[in-house]
Parts: sequence; C-alpha cells; structure tokens
Amino acid sequence: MNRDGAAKISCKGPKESLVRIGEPPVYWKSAEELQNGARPLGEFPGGLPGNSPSQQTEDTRRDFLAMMGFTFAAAGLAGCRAPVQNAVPLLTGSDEIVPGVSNFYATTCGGCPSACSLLVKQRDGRPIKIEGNDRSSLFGGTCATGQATVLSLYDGERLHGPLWKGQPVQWPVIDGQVRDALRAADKDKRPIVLLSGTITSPSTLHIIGEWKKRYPSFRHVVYDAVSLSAMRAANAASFGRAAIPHYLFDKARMIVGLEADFLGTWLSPVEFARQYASSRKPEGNFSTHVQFESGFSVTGSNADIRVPVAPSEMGAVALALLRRIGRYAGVTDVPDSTESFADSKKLDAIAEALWRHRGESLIVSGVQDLSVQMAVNALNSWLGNIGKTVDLARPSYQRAGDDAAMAELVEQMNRGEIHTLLLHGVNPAYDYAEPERFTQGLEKVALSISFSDRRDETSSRAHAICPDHHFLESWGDAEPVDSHFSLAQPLIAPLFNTRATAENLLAWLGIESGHHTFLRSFWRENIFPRQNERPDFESFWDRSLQDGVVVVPQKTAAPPVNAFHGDWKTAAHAIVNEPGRADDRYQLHFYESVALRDGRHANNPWLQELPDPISKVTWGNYAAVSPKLARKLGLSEGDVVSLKTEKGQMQIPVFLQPGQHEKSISVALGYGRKQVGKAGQDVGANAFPLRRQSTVNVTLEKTGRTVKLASTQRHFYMEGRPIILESTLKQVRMESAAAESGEALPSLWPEYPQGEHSWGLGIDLTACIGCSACVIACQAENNIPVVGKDQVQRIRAMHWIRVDRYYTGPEDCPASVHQPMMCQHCGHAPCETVCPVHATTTSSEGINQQVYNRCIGTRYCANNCPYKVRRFNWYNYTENAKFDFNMNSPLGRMVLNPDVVVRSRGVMEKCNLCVQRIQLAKNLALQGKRTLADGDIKTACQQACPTQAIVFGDLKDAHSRVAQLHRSQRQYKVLEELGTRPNVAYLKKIRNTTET
Amino acid sequence: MDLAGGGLKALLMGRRFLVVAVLALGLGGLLAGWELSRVGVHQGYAPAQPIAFPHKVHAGDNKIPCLYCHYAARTSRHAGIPPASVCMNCHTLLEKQTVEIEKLKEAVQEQRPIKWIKVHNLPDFVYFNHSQHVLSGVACQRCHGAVEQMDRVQQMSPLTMGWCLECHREHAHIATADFQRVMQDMTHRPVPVAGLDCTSCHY
Amino acid sequence: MPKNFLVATYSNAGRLLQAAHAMKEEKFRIYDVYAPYPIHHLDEAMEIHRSRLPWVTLLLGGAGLLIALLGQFYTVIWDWPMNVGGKPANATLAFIPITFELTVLIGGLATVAALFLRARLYPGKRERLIVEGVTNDTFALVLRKRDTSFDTARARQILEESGADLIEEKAAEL
Amino acid sequence: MSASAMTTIATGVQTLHPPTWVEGNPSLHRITDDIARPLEGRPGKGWWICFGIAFAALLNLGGMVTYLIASGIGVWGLNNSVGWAFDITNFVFWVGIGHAGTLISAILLLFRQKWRTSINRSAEAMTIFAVMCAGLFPAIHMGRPWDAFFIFPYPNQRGPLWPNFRSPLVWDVFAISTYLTISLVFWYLGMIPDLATMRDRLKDRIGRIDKIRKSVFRILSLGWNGSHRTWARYEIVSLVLAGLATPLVLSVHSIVSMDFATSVIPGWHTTIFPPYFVAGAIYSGFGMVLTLLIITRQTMHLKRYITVEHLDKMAKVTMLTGMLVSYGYFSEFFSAWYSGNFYERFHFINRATGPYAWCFYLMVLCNVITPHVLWWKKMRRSVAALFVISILVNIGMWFERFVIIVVSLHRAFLPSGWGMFYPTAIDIGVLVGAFGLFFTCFLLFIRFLPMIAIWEIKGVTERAVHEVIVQEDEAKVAHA
Repeated sequence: MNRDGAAKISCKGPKESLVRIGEPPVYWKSAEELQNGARPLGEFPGGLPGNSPSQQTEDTRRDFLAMMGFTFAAAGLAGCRAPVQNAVPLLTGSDEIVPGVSNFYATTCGGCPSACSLLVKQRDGRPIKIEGNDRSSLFGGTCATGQATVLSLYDGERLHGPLWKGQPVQWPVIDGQVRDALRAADKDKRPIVLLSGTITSPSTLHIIGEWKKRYPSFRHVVYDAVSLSAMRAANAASFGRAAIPHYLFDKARMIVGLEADFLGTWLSPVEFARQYASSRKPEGNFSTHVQFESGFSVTGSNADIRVPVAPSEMGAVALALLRRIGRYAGVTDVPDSTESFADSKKLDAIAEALWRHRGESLIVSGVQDLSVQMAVNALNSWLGNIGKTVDLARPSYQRAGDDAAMAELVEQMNRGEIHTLLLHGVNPAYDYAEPERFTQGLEKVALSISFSDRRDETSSRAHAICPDHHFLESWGDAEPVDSHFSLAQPLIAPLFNTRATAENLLAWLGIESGHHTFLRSFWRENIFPRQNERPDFESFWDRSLQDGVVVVPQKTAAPPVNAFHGDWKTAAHAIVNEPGRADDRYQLHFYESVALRDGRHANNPWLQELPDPISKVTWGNYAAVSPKLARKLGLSEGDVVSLKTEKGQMQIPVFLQPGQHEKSISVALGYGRKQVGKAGQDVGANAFPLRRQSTVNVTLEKTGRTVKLASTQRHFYMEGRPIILESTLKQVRMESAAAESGEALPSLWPEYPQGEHSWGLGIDLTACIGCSACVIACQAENNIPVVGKDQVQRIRAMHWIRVDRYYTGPEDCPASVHQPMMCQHCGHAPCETVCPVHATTTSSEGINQQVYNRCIGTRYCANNCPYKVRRFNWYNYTENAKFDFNMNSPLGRMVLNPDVVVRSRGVMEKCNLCVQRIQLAKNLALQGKRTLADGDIKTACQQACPTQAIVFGDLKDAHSRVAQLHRSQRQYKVLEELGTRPNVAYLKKIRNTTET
Repeated sequence: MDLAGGGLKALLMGRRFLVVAVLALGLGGLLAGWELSRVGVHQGYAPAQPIAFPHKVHAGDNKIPCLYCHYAARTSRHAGIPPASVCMNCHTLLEKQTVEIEKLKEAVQEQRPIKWIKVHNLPDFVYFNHSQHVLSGVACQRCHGAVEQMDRVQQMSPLTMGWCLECHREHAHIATADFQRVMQDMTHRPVPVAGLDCTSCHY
Repeated sequence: MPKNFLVATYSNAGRLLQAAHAMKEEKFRIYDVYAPYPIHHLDEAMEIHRSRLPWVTLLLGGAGLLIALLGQFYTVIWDWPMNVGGKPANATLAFIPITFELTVLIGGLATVAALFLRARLYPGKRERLIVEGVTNDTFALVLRKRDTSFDTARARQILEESGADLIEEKAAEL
Repeated sequence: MSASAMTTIATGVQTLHPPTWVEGNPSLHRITDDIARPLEGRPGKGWWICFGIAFAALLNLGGMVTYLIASGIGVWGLNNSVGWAFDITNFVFWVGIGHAGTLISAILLLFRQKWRTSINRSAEAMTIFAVMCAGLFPAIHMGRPWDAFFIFPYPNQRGPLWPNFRSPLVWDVFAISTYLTISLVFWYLGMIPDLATMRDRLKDRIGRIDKIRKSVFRILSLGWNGSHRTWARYEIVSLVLAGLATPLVLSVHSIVSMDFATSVIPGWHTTIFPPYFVAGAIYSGFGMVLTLLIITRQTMHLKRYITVEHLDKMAKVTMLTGMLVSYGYFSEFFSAWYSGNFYERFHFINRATGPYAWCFYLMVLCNVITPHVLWWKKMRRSVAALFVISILVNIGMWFERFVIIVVSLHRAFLPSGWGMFYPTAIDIGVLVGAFGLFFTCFLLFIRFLPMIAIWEIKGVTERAVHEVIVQEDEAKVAHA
C-alpha cells in the first residue's frame, strides 16, 4: 500500500522548471525531498545567484511569480475569513507551497463551452481535485465531466511539444513558418480562417478582432459538433438577435422541455441543474416539469410528466401547445396537426397550466430545426416569458456554433480557396457530419495549423500542431453569460512544451508581451471600467482572481431586443407539411452522453467508466430501443444491429431502454474515436457520420453478432421493496409540516457512547437529478482506480458511491428515480461483527471505518452488507500493466490524493465519509483555535453536487443542516427494518402531479 | 533385534532425547517470535548524511528552536527539511568555515539539491500529521528523542503502532470506562483529543 | 537388571482368562498379561482398578476452559474494547464456541499425554516382548518369581491345567 | 463388566446369531496377514492408476493455487455481489465429509457398535484428509493470505491488536484446528497397537527398505508390547477421547453453519442451520465413506472384513441423515412462507425459480429423492447400487452448499446490487485439485498404514467372542 500518491512521481510544481523534451523529470520520494530536492534554489529571497533555465521556462515561471506577488495583499484580506475561498493563498516568507498543505485557486472550467467557475485544490504544486466555486452567481458544484478534466491534465497522450509536418520542432521554427505563410496569404488576399469551437473568452475574442483588423482576409468560423444554430437563427428571425437566451429555470413554475436534456448535457447543465433544484422545494415553490422526448434522458428521468415522442413529432408537439396557448392568447389560426403522441386531455391540462403560469413558465427545445424553434419562440412570447424566464437582453455565449458558415467553409476548402486554416478546439474529421468531405478539403488548404493537445483525427492531418495548454496550465477568462465574467489562472507550470492558443495568436500578430500581460491589460481597459466597486485596478484584479468571478453592469450599448415578430405561420405550416415517414422505418435520435459529451473527453478513463445515469452502461455506446420493439424484432441486450440511413450505416449493440419511444432509436455521440489515446481508442461506435441526412427513415438489421455491455446495474425494478420512497406534492402538503420523524427503531443493546461528533449524511432524493458528478468527485478524492470494461462486466467496478436508478410504472413510459448509494455507516453494522480481524469497526464519531492495512480480504463483510456498497480489490489496480489506465503511469498517478492510501490487492474498501477531510478540518480548527462549524466539512460528493442534494454534517449538533434533514418528515433510512441504524438518511422523492 | 542405522540409534536415545528436543523447540520458538516482532522496526537507525549536519551545534549549543528550520511542522503534516536558503540565512553572514559548510555552499552555487536521507520513516499506510501534534503541545523530543544532543540524528523511538498507542491512550478521552461522563463535561472547545479510532491514523 | 518370570503362552484368550481366574483363586499375583487385543473381564482377575486418567481430562479441560474465557474477556473487554457493530463490549455468548473448542483441545491432548507418561510410551522406546507374537496371535500370562516363597510348582500345575501351549521360566526386563 | 451381564450375552449368543462382522472366521494370524498384505506386497495396477490420476490432480492444484496467489482473487469468478462461491462451497463440503470418520469412531464406539471396527480406521483417515482439504480453502480464499496470521490472538506490536472473537470466521479457525488435532490424535492412538504388530511382523525380514520401515514403525509404536495393564488404560482413554470427540464433531459443523446463520442475508440468516448442517455433514460423510470402502474392498481384497453387513448399516445411516436433511430443506421453505418476511420469501421463490434453479433441483434429486431408494434391502446390499448412490450423495451435498452460498448472495436486498456468478477455469481447477489432494493422501494411507484396525477386528472375531464366553462359563461351573 502506498500512502503518498505522490511517491515515485515526478513533481512539477508551479515554481519549478518545466520538463522540456528530452529532459529527465525530477523524481522525489517524499514531500520533504520535493521541497529541497525538486525545487531550484534560485527563487529564494535574496535571490541566490545562477539558475537561468531556458527562455520559455522563465516566462511561465515569472507569470506565476507575478500572480503570486500581485495577490499578496488580497490574500491577506480574504485569507482570514475562509481560507478555502482564497483565489491565492497566504504566503509565508519564501515559499508559497508548504509540502503537505493544499491551496485552493479559483479558475474557469475548460471542459466545455459552459465555462463553469471552479475552485481547484493544489497540493505540492499539483492540481489534484476540482470543486465548484460557490462564489459564482451562475454556477455551484460541477458536472461529472468537469470533475474529470483534472485527469486529462495528466494524460500521457498529450503532445510534448509542437509538431511541424509530424516532426517535433521548437516554437521559433513554427512561429517563423506561420508568419511567412500569413504574410503570403495576406499579400495575395487569400482567406485565412480560424475554425474554432465556441469561444467564451472575451479576451481571446478581442485578439481575434485584432486579427480581423490586421488581416482583412481573416475570418472566424465557429463550429460546434452539437450546435444550437437553429435556435440562434430562430431568435434572429423572432427578436432580431442571433443569440442563445439565458434561461432562468429558477423563475419558472411550469417547465416544458422538448428533446432538451438541460439537466444532463444541454447548453449549461450545471447552472440549469442548480436553478431547477431551487425551483423544486417541497417546502417552498415546486415547479411542474413536463418533458417530451424520444430517448430517456437525465432530464426526462426527473420530469413530473414524461411523454415519449418520436423525433419527427417534436414539431407537432410544439404546434399542439401553440394551438392551445393560441386560443388563450386569442390567436385562432394555428393549423391543425397530428396529436397521436399524447391524448389531448393531457395536452389541454399542460397548456392550461402553462397559461396559468404565464410569465413564469418556460419552454425549451433542443431540436435543431428552425420551424420548431420558431414555434417555441412564439409560445414563450405569447406566454409572456420573454424577459422573465427567457433572457435575451443578457444572452448566453455558451454556444455560438454556426452550421451554415461551417458548411460554406468546407465548400470553400474543397474549392481550394482557403490558404491558411487554424483549428482550435474542433475535431471535424471526427465529428463533422461529412468527415471525408472535410478531410478532402483540408488537403487542399495551403497551411493548416491545429491547436489540439494531441494527435487526433483532425490534427494528425494538419501541417502543424501547436499543442494548447490544458486549461489548468494557462491563463484565461470567460463570459458564459453576458456581463458575468470569470478568470482562469494556471495551477501548475505546463507539463509539456505547450503554448496557449491565445499566446500563439498574439505571437503571430507580433504582440510579444505575452498572454498574461495582454489579459491584464484587456481587463484593465474593458472590464475594470464597467464596475465601480473597486477604485483601483490592482485590487479589482486581485479580488476577481480570488473569487474567480465578477459580475458587472451590462454594457450601455447592448443591442436591443425587439418584441416577437417571427413568422410563426410559415414555421407552423412547414411543420404540418413535413414529409411523412414509412411505418416500417425507425427514427434515429442522437444525444450527447453525460460523460463524454461530444467526444472530446474520450481518452479520460474516469469518464469512460462512469455509468450512464439512465442505462448504467459504461465503456461504449449502444442503440437504445424500446422493449416492445425489441420483442417485435426478437432483439435482446447486446445483439449487434446495423443501422442504415440513405447515406451511411453503423453497427452497434442494442440496449433495451424502458420509456424509449417505440419508433425511435437513441444513440450516444462522442464514441468510436479513432485517434485519441489508448483509453478511448475504438470504444463504442461513431454516430456523427449518420447525422448527415434525414435520420427519419432508418432501417435496422440484426448482424447475428452479440457483445456484452458493461453495465454496473443489471436489475432496474425495485421488486416492490421499500428502497426509494415516493410521495406527491399534494400528500406532502397535506401532512402537517411540523410533523418530525426520525426516532430510531428500538434496539436490544444499550446505546453505544457517542464521541464528540456523530457524522452523517442527508440525501434529498427530490433534489438528486442523477447527474453522477458525485461519482467522479469521489473517484478523484479517494484515489479510486479504473478497472476497465472487462472488470465492469464482471461486476467489479470500484466506485465508492453509485447512483442506483429504478423504474416505476409501465415499461413503455416508466417514471424513474435516482438514489446515490454509498456506505450507510450503520450504527449497528452487519459488516463489522463478521470481520475476523477488526479491520472494520465503528469510530467514536459514528464512521464505519475500514482499515486497509489490517484487512486480510475474506470478503465476509461485503457478503453481509445489505447495501452491497463494499468494494474488493480483486487485483492490483496500481502499477499493473493489465490495468493500463492513469494509475499505471507516473504521470497519471500525479492526480492521486496524497492524503488517501492507494489500496493494494486483496483488501476491501468503501466510502469512509471523506474522513481525510474531517481530519483536515479538525486540524484547521485546531490551528485557528476555533470549534468546528456546520459546513466546515464538505464531502467530495456533497461539494460536487450541483443541486445540493447531499448534505454532510454532525448529527449531534441539533442545528446542523444534516440534523434537520434527519428530523424532516420526508426522512427515511434504507432497510431500516434490519436494525442497521444507518447514519445516512434519505428524503422522500416528491413529484408534482398537482398541476396536471 | 538390532535396528537400522547408527544415526537412528542416536535419535532413539530415549527419554533424554525427548526432553532435549522439547526444550530446544520451545526456545527456538521464542527466539523466532522475538525476531519476527522486530521486523520493520528500525529503532536506532542513524544514516550518514551527505552533509554531516550536527543538530547538537545548532539546536543544542546555539539553541535554535526546532521550528525555526522545520517551520512546516506548524502547518503541515510534514515537518519539512529546510531549504538550503534557510541555512544560508545564517551561513552567508557567518565567517566560520568547515568542510561541511563548504559542501553546503557548493551545493547552493551549483543549484544542486542536497539529497538528505530520511531517518524517521513511518509505514505508507499510516497518516501522521506533524502540525496536529505540535499544536497539541507534544514536544518534538517525545518522539524524536533529544535531537539537540545528537551529532548525527538517530531514530530513538520504535515507531510501532503499539508505541503510538501508549501515548494516545494516556491522552485519550475516548473509549475509557468513564467515557460517558467525560463526554458530558467535554466542552465544545477544541480539546486536543488523542484519537483511538482507527481512522485517526488510517485512511 | 533382569527379573525372573514364569511365562505361559496361549493361542487363544479363553484359556488364558480361565488360567487368570484360577491364579486369583490361588492368591497368585499376576504380573501382567500380554495380548494382541484387550481381553475383557481380565481386570478383576488381575485386580486392575479403574484408571484415574479421566481426572486429568477433567482438570486440564477445566484449565482450557478458564484460559479461553479469561483470554477472551481480557482482549475484548479489558485490553482494547472496540465498537463492533454497536454490540456491547461484553459478548460472553460469542465466547462460547471458542471456549468449548479450547476445553476439548487441551483436555483431549492432556489425557493422551498422561496416558503416554503413565504407560511409559514414548517415541524411540525399545519394545520388550516377553514372547514372540504377543502383538499378533499369541497370549502370554506372566508371573513374577519375586522370592523363594513363590510356589513355582503349584503355579506350573495350574497353568498346565489351564492348557497353556508353553510354560517356561525366563529372566527378562519388562 | 459383571458376570451376570456376561451370561446375558452368552445366552444371546446361543439363541440368535449376531451378524458376522468378519466372514469365514479367520484365525488371528490370518487376520494380521490379510490386513498387512497390501502394505508389504507391491501395489497393484489399479492402485497405480488411481494414484496417477489423483497425483496429477494434486499437481494441478499446486499450479492453480500458485497462480491464484500470484495474481489475485480476481482469477476466480467472484464479484462484488457474490463474494463467496466455489471457495467456501468447497470448504463446507470438505468439512462435511470430515464428519463421518469421527462419528463412526467416536459415537459408534460410545454406543458399542461392533460393526464400526473394520471401517473406523479408514473413516478416520478420510476425516483427517478431508479436514486438510477443508482447511486449504479459508487460507487461499483470502485476498492477502500472507497476512493470515492476523487471525490468531498473539501478543503483537500493534497495540496489541486482537482478532475479533465475535466473528464466526475466528470460531471456524479454532473449531477446524481443534477438530483436526483431536482427530489426528484419536486416529494415531488407535493405530499404535497395529503399528506394533507391523513392527514385529518385520522382525525376521532383512533388507534396507524393511529395516527403515521397521524403525519407522518402531518410533511410531512407542515401544508398545501388548501389556494388559496398558491395554486397560488405553481403552479408558479411547472412551474419554470418544466422549470429547462426540460433542466436538457436532460443534464443528454447527460453528461452520454459523458463518451463515449469524449473518443478515436472506437464505443465510436462519436458526435451523446448526442441526441441519450437522445432519448434512454426516450424510455426505457416509456417502464418501461408502465410495471409498467400496473401492478399497474391491481393490484391496478385503471383502472378508468389509462385509455387505457393513454396507447395509452405513446405507441405513445414510438414509436416515438424508431424510433429516430433507426435513431441513422443507422447514426452510415453510418458515420463509410462515414468517411472512418479504425478503425471505423472495429468496426461496428465487431459489426454486431463479437463474440457479437447476442447482436447486439437482440438489433435491440427490439429497431428498435418492436416499429413499435405500428402503429396499436389495439396494442396501447391492454394491453397485450403493456406489452410484454414494456418488450422487456427494454431488448433491456439494450443490446444497453452492445453493446456500451463491443463490443467497446473488440476489440480496437491493436489486441494484444483484449479479450472477460464473465460475472460471481456475474455480473448477481448484475444485478438482482438492479431490486430488484428498485421494492422493488416502491412497498413500492404504498403501503404508493398516487401513483396518487389526486389534479391534481380532477383538470382535467370532472365535474370540465365542471362546472367551465358553471358557468363562466353564470357569464358573468349575467354581460352583
């Protein structure tokens, strides 16, 4: 067993020279050694002579030093209050890194364009854990993907330096080549194009603006693999503003979703999840949520009413609502359309509820179709939601993809018109609907430069790869929502010889001052003037850097938002006259998987092994079909089928998904990467190429092959057991709110004396949306290994917290519930009595403690655990070539938490309530000569939870939040009747069926 | 009537042989047991350091407080070996020159990290936090012995779990017979309580 | 030093038994009988009293019981009480199985050890056979000629009457 | 025993003939010869074939265990839902086998069952080898067998930190080791006079091998010289040991059953386990004794000593215990239904209808239906039939343990934790290997040690019994 995850790992502290290509990394055995072994002596006060590492080293290091310097004072101010809130830690004397002490820095997530604000835990110079930034007015908590991005930092497949025509070179070479090419292009006015994903960074956009000025032939094309361009177009047509509105779910009492997985992957899930949960409090306001969707999404699984609808019928749904709302609003000439998908009574009820809550209702649609979006706009504006729950004045910049522009660019490329193509954050060779068309075009481009961090499907075809920093290595900023700014700062000096894209763009403009300097000046000129809280820029900057976020008043010169003037009639008729489809054909529905999203995270083993919140399948995608259809076609789980559209076909195993619309087949995007790295290579099948044509007429054929899906939950029904208790809003309201439950069942034994504290968890099943962020957070915090597809198939996944998902009701349209299940820390734990060697006992503070080095691995405890939450190390998962994931490489092990033992083969492990965090908090309290306060300690799962469904605390303190939850009238304990006396209480799942 | 093999005869000497055998086995067992119990215990370990740094001179004769150099012990789980710069704080000013001090200055000149040898090694699976103990008023000497009298640092304590527990039991307010009563008058001021829970050290 | 014996050998137990009873009648003290299997009803003839070995079993079994009980009480309740599944420290019921096993183990081993000591059986002991085949198919009744008062003639007569196959006087160490 | 008692036996003898436990009324010398022959002659082809197979299996076991310990428990089919399967199934199975021996030698001794004499030696040997096999599994099923010593309460430097005396696993350790020790002692004690016999047979033979064998026998026989004074004590001690071993044999499987009975898992958590496990153990034990004795009496030409009468008796015991086991099965289902406990009911429905139902029905066929064949005397006395039945019994009892362990675990309380167990090649290899170990030991035993208690046989041969009594009467008459 190995206490220091750090041990035997090359550490690259922020102040330490970079590992340059060919230079052996500095190895150190312990934090002490790190301190004087791995740090150059040059940076101590009184600047000892010598020590001048190579040029670019100096730069980065100075940046970091600078940042440290700047934030001295600020740290002093904010430091005393709550250290965890510091953007920059208190610095004692010479060294900002005390070995063994973690610092937290605010930064901005680069996992997806949602640009959530984060706090990152930095230990011994390494970022090892990502947490949500509670200072943010938009976000709180994180998503699973965000949690996992820290592992991507230590991905060995990242390029170690720039490549020119496949050969490693030094930056000046690249710079020279590029400058010449640009000059040439500029001379004969040939187009220079930056093809990027959505860029939320105002400073980078500013640089791009500079490029436009400098090179008249320069053009910026934004391409999102999964884009919302139809909505932008619709908004342009309806309100004169081509933007994505900022939705306010927390202000809505009636929410209708059309194929929009806004709690899972759509637009800004963390933000929406937070809003959504806050609008659904049984004690306060409780919105009603209706979801029309073809596949079973996380969002759908939380809806009060979920209506399975074929993708082709989404328009009809919008129209059906439009017609009814129209009647209320006095518009009568909405054309009729089919309503086969739901009985009209239900629709009437929904429409009635919408109208009753006009101004505080919200309809969102993720359908990439202009007419549907027009209809939705009409609905929202007739219901008076514009400006209330749909904010166009302060739009969201989180998706800016423009499909038309992209299509045109590809044509131009194929006509050989494009001279220089810069590719940033895009991978069209993999995720463009017509990949080969794109790659053909790419060959005709004179100079193509990719900023990708690795050799992927696209970058490997480009002339040059200028690998970008991981976002944890670089400066940056973001404006996810208009006037909501956030900053990003480096948590570690770049591991490899990479360079920030912004840095490149600046360099190639001839601006040598460096990205950090530019960023500061940009903020000084553009953002600092828009606020009046801070008189001088320095303090403004420091504060912003600490908080990570700053909200400023809106630009006075914001473009106006006109009243709705969209031509909804044409849209309506377009929907009505939409081509019908043959009945023997099926419709494909594509969705982003909660873990991999559009596939950019495919090489992240944590995410590959994260069970899908609904199907619980890991390591690969599948074609979800309804059990009814499966019976009709004689399909069973794992049968590989081939899906054919007019232009393409793919082979993929089927999964029987209750609640799937009978005519639709859902396939997750983002899988089947060909070039990404050993973890993600050829996992699943790539569905992007099937999106090119209408996905309405798809044929399905058996191939006869069968594969085994790696699922972590194999039985989906509760068998009538009281595991998840449900209730409706009505009932809860009827029961007297005063009623408090929670007295334990009688026991045969005398009460065991309790210690100073009694730790416990409270989990609100109403708030839990099943997003699984907690699973990855726990994995990152507790050094939980990845075991791979084969082991998952053998039911040996190691996650300490799993989110159980059960269906209730009919299989064609079941309701579903999520239940985070971790060790229940029983007061009378069955596992403890049977352990022959006292390897698991109850601590004086109520923790069911597992002592790895005492365990001899009889597995008796796991057998006797009614909750089956104990995990056994069937093999050595560390430094074992059979499990070649992050724990098998020194680089990958840098992510390990040095405060948690890395378990060896043959021992049992399980949730220990993040006892390392408890001990740390106690120690800090001791240092601060204060007592522990409620909320001082947050478990990893609790911190990550965007809906605050998980609450940790001291049950002995009657006023603590957790104690209140344990007294709540909704509280119950799973399998309490066994007399296990869990310290984890669940709050009943509440559905709001009152409205309809 | 004779039986095979002279060696066998010796073996079959009879009762006396039996007694001897039993005693031998007993003694052997005891010895083996003792040896096994010392496996992994390095009490008295005193490796030669790359620079023969005399704690006697610094902490003893010149009375430099432990925490001046090992400042991290206040805030971190690691006491920390001071960076060479801390040494230089004084040694840039001091005239005194010795071979050892030369080594130090050389190292600083050449940016060559000094590779000290760790003397006190706890097993990987136990979590020990210096600050917790320092702040609870445990004297450094309690575990490290009279370092200020050592020329070369030596591991004084066995660093076994039993040894830790001796002290923890002394200071434990947990799991003793009158536990209930103790809990009652235990104020919520953070009384440094030496834990006897497994998770005090193992997680 | 060798002693003098009067040895009668038989080829079956019946006659030997008869002879033994006759000897008892005549107040002869039978030194010992050697046989390939235990002959019942010989005890009274040889005035062998019931062995006291079972007391060893009782005493050491009791000792085992105490060791087990005290050991468990000491470790679980006194030395380091732990909260195991919220059960009270005093888990006497849980001690029963081990207590029982140790009682049996120590009691049983002690009894056998006692037998070996009492009967002077130990590895490497040279067997001393009064006549060939007493471990196979021969039965031997042995009288010790302690002094002149031993009426050899009478003894021989009785033995002959009992139909011994062979009667001989021999000096031997037994 | 008093003379009056004697006469009753005498009359008994004269009026009705007791079953003859040795056929053909051989002389004492003949008995010695018959039983000693296999040890002194060269082993037959049959023995070599059996030994070859068994030894191959043993080697396979060695390989499997090495691989297991080198790479981790993951090489078995176990998973987080089913933490025990073949390993503990085999453990319980072998412990069960181990019960017949002590039962025959101890309990039947207390009940003065003379028919035990010709089978008890080999039955005890079987016990010891079976318990050895059993002991193997708890050791190798651990994730970290090299730390197994944590289980023993010895003063240590960890505090000291003691084992958890509440855990049935610790009880197991004590029960199994005690059982093994006492059985060994009992077995050895019973063998001492016969070892002496073997020693003395070798007296006049010359030749290196024989010399060595003789001196080995000499060491083992502790200088036994047939003294009746020793015999007297010897018999007392045998009785005492029998008295100790009887409750011991019952306790061992009761404790093993508590591994399950003390847990919370439906299908494990039941109070009927101790008696039901003991019955099952004896049932399977007699099954195995039958198998072995039928083989040996055929191959080693000992039909005269292991008679059809013996087989008949054993068949009766088998049938009786078989029916006890059946009762256990029935009452489990009954109490599940009667308790109204949801999980309990679900478990037993699942046992009979779930994915592992076939194991359940195989078990019922072998353990509930098969024994009733033995109502027919013909069957009880037909060697072939008994052989088949004994094999079926063993299969049935193995599956009983598999059903109890795996079926209970694979669908416990939370459906989210449900999962199937599929054995791997290693699982099966270890299972086979254990049989290899067992049969290798047994074959070596019948080759090198007297597999029938010579002195006890002599004690019960008709000639001995009869003549003693006749002479006794004459003696009395003479007196009167």
